[in-house]
Amino acid sequence: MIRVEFLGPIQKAPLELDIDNLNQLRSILQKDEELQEWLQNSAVALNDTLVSSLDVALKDGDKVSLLPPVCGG
Amino acid sequence: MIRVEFLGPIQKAPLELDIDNLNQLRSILQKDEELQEWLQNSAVALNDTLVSSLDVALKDGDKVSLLPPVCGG
Amino acid sequence: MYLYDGALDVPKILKQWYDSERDSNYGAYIPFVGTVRSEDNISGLSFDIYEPILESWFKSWQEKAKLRGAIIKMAHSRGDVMLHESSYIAAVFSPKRRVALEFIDEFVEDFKASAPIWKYDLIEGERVYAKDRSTAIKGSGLLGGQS
Amino acid sequence: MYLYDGALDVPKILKQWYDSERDSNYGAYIPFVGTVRSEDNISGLSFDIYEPILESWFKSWQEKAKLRGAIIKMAHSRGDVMLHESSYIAAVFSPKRRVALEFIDEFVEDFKASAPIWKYDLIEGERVYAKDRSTAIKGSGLLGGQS
Repeated sequence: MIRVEFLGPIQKAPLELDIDNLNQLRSILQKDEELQEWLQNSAVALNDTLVSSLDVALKDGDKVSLLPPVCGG
Repeated sequence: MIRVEFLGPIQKAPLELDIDNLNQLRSILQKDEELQEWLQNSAVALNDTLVSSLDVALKDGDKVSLLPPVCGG
Repeated sequence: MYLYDGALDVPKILKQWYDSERDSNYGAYIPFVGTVRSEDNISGLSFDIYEPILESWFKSWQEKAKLRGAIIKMAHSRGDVMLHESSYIAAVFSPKRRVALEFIDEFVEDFKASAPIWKYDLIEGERVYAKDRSTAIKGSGLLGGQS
Repeated sequence: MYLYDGALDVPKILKQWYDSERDSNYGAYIPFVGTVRSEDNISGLSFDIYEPILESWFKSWQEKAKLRGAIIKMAHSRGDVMLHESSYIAAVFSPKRRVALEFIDEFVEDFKASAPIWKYDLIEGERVYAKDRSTAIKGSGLLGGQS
């Protein structure tokens, strides 16, 4: 299973999904109306490392995080 | 009389000179061998305001200061 | 990197950092202190931090600092910080002033653009995401396009 | 502008300035602290200051700061400052971080180039003018050329 976490202001509980790659994750999340804007402006991390491409394989136990726009300071 | 002060590392006592302008001051100071290098690298202030030209008249009681290269901090 | 619940004790942190590097022979110490300003009727700000990625982001900046003979320190608040309290301190120590002046600028700008921290305005007891002042992290939108 | 005999009490000054502007609604506070480094076998540095021109130079920077909605503060040592002690603090407060980051850089650079302060190395009890690290003030040499 892959755990998907939504950080900061994205008001959504974590998901546990049975998927193999980030393209599958995209398809699933795009079905959620409330996530549309967040998907456009969020960065994606795999096991706490930002990824720059969807060509990433996922394995059991991986954690994917969505990071919406930031403003520290 | 015009008072001429040598600031910072210039090891020279102040002068009291009977002069009318900065060109006269230049002629007098250039006769002092020990001042040669300082004259080349020092800025000049009249009554504590930096001047950028020798075309400045002096009047009784004026103070001229020589400011050698600086390094605060 | 130091995370605190609520406002930072700025004089204490600035002193601790100064004292800690007193004998390290750095010629320049430049802290940047961020304080909550009164605007738009807010009573304060509130912050969420995602620590694992903040840690790795900060570690990459520590390595950049090391390459330039400098060191970097950072403190940030979690949760609520009221008006005129401070939520952020970054500081660079370096042998030379030019490195320090350039590094603090680069660090603070990348912090604003990349550090996984989310800011909320506190308005009438509500926590409102500061969307308009927030910046999408570089590479965002990966899951948003069409396949 | 604050001039002190000998080394600066950096934590105390940083705290005084922070506290003094606590309620002025500035979002950014950036101090620059200069500390005496060990190099070339010096035991410390020593400073001469010509206060009348330093005052007017600083006043012109206070006016520049005001035009940008910022304020500037400065402290410097007179006389001897030993290794790993600090001789200089400049600080800017401004509503916005970009102004503060740019202003502290401009101020510190012009300070090094223009402020009427002379630095001496303390070497075996002697005060040796730091000629090679010093900068001629803009417009220098007026009395040096031929007429």
